[in-house]
Amino acid sequence: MSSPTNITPIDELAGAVPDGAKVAVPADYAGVSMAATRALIRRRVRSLHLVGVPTSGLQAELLIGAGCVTTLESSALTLGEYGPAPRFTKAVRDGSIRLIDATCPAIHAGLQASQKGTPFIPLRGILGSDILKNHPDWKVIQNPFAEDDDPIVAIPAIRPDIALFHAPLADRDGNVWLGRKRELVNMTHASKTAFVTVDAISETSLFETEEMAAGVLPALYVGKIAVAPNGSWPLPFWNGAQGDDSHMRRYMEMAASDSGFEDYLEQFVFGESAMA
Amino acid sequence: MSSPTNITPIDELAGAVPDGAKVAVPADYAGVSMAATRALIRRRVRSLHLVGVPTSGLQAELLIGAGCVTTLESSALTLGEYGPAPRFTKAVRDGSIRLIDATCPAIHAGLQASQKGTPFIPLRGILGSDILKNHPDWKVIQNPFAEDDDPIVAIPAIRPDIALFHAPLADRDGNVWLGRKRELVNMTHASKTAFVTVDAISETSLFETEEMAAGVLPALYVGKIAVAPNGSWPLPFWNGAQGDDSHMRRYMEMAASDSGFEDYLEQFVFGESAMA
Amino acid sequence: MTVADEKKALICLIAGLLRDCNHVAVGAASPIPGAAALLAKAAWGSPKHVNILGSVANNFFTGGGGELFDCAAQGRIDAFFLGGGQIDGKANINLMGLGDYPKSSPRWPGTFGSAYLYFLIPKVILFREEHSRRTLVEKVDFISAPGTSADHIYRKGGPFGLITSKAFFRFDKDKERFRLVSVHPTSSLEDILDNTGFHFDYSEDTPETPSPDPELLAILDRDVRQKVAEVYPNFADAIFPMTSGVEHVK
Amino acid sequence: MTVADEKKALICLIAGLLRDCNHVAVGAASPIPGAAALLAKAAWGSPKHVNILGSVANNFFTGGGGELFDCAAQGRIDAFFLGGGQIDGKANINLMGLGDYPKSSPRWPGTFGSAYLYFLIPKVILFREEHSRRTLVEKVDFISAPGTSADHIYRKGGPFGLITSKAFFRFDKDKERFRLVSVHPTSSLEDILDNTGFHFDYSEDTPETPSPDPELLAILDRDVRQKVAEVYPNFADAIFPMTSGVEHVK
Repeated sequence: MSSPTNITPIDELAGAVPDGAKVAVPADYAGVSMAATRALIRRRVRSLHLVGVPTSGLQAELLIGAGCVTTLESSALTLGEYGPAPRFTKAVRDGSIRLIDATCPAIHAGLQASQKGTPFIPLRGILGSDILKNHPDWKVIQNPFAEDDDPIVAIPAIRPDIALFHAPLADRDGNVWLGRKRELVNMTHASKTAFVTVDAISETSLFETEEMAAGVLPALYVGKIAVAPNGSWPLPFWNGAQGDDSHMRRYMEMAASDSGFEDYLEQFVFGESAMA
Repeated sequence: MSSPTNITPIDELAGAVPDGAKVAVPADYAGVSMAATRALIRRRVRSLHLVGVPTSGLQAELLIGAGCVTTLESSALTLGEYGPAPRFTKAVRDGSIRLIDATCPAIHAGLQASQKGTPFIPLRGILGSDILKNHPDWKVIQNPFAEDDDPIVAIPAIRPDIALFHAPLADRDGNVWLGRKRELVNMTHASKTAFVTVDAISETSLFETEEMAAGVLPALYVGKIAVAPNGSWPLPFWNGAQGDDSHMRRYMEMAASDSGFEDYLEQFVFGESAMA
Repeated sequence: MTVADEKKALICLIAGLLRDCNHVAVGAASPIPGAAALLAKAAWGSPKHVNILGSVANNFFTGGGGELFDCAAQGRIDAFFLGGGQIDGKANINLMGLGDYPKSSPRWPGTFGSAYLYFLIPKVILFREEHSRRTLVEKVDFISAPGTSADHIYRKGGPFGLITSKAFFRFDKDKERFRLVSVHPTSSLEDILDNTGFHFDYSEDTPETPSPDPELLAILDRDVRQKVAEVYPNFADAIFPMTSGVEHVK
Repeated sequence: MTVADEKKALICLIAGLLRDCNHVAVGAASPIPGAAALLAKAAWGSPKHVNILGSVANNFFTGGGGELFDCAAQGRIDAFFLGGGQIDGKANINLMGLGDYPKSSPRWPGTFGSAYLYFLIPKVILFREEHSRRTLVEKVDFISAPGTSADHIYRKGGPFGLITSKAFFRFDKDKERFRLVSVHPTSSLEDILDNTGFHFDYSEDTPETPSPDPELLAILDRDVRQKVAEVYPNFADAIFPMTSGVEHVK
């Protein structure tokens, strides 16, 4: 339905992410575009407002370490079993990034509010938590349908400029297949556009069967697509590779120091060929 | 994951719908269980509160005509090109059913509120419409995030007792495949349980491939399943049959009079074998 | 002019109004607007996205029945069509019925998504073929969706104009009135004045609606008929001769 | 008692707490609770539904990352597990970090869904193996999710109890305090009192945590090890000898 012109090289995709953009990214298990992350660091993007949907991991860690991030809005930044994320930990200690700490369903609700074009969605829970005390955007309102005192948290819409993620397939019309990772659909609907890296291009339409169609993000919502086989490396991919355990261990060692992290970037980001 | 005991004959499925139940049903194009509708009339169910998601058609028309419905909550009742629904038209003129007239996105929003366990979702539009003036449940509130006067309609949660629909497939674990008809997922999540008729039972798990899994409603949400091949007859089915045009024309003729409608029920509902 | 020619002229007229759109959504029961959207896409590649709701093959939504409404609220639908059993001079539409609600007589199907989409889609084209004092009234019996809203009401869209079998009106949001743009060749200003139940602005020398561009008509007959036939088979049978043999024509 | 035996005893203890549940959801990074849920399902067919989040093969959600939270709010999840860098005597948990937020040092990952799920899932089991004055404190530095709420706050769920490598506590909602239920065989009341930073209720003759039922242990070793190995391979390697040859065992 759209012309194939939105399939671009990955560095062009990264080049189209403006400094200061609000970028929504998925959790480490849902299809993170690490290939685009490295391309963003190579293009030396600045002042990103990252939204972890609902959390982030290595992607935010690298971008924070490389000085690309002003604000991290997320429910967590975790490297899982590898332990505390060294660059994130340092940035928090130094106060060098602004934190908007949320809770997972509130990130989803904020995106759904944007998706519905409504100013907010009220959400149960959260009351009495220190994340409510510290969150700059949430408001406690009275449930208008309750007769008694019934406070509820109103979560305002989160509208990212770009949803950025990795998926198995796109077709020549610009449709993307993402299976049951519907948080990617929600974050895309909520965002002004989506930039997607894919393992491969399908030469037949993803709408050809209803089985495939059920997992399609339509081209209408997709701004740019770049082919990046195994583009979530070194993270695992739900529809493909296992995580690269030895690389992650190497990262943890190198990122323990400022200079080690610089070496890591030099070797694995600026010298991307090392990946192959 | 669940035992196969929730696969039952269709008359047992209908028998498990209590009088007075609030039942959510899809629009005529999304997979209506006409087989279960006939079984409900046979079991002489009474006082249903039907929720058309977001509209209804022949299903509501038959149930209203057969005296099974107390309240119709919907954005429309339409038989499409066949013209005004005769039994519905008569019931409205006689004032014999209670109408809760809504607009499609408000039905979806009310179900989503229930799905999220939140008391309401605010929605743009609607202001100045006579459906707002007449709706018993909606409230106009001030957008708490706006500094100026900014009224918005708060749509309270709609929580049906049962979501009732037709789908292509279920598996032995009780999972149901419904492709990209995600309004069925939303209405099921919003309801206390789901009763589903299917064309066939899959002997392999619907979770076997990610392609199929993307269109699955998990067994957790499904209360009862009955096999009813071509169960949306005489309506069309998105994953199968065309509508039965000559039967629809026959219905329109017969239902034009009270006695003709009684004959229709006798012939096609109480004498179900006529279907085969 | 045959009935088929009149309908093709309406299709071409509407297609021209969709040329500045990226995404047009059309109901499955709206063959003329649907054919117009498919024609505009074929002729100019614009709109780029045409979504026929309720269809399986020509509907690219994958998020369920709510996606249309969310998509509109996101500002991603540029044009849509609404009709009405009654349409009044302030562009209010009535899809509910005549008489005292809730005991309407006759009762029509209901409001569908109109009370929402009318607020959120920039270019809503009112389309109602029947042009009579029965359909075009001074004041509707029931406001399914209001044509205008006070300034403080959040409203991103609304009525662009009204197309009937006799004429094309634009809606002036500031004046809250329709203005007659052109009269179709089968009608006349006098006919319009006789058969319109609401007041509207016009000039005595209102032009005739231009005949469709022959090239556009040719594209409709040649390139779009097959597509129209896929989505609206009965309608295609009525306006294209020999539709049943359409496979052989291509 | 080997480390593997201790972990198996915890699995069996937790499994017994899930027997009255229909649906238990577990995080992908929670092998002991996950193994317990799988064991309970295998032993008693109850819980009927076990959902391992973040896994592909053992996660039956199809609605995206938000489904867990919606499902909890619908009342469809009966039990869940939360941990915490700090847990205090009022069952408040801290997943955020130590010191003055936002300049936490150390900073932990963050709150995840705890601030929501703790309110909505009836049986939230706090599970933290490390039992020390560092983890079990009088008052947490940051409340990621509060253990209790005032009466007018909508709250359908909350803390059921706390399980550590040393003991099992139940939480008394009315008193807003933990009560020591049993002490694991590797510990003692004195050890508990020495290593717990919050005040709690106990009796001097608090019983020892019963040893796992041999039959349940047998089911774990025989029927559940393969399943556990699929979901938590590293963990399975640690507690089951010869896990890599597990295919041959069956």
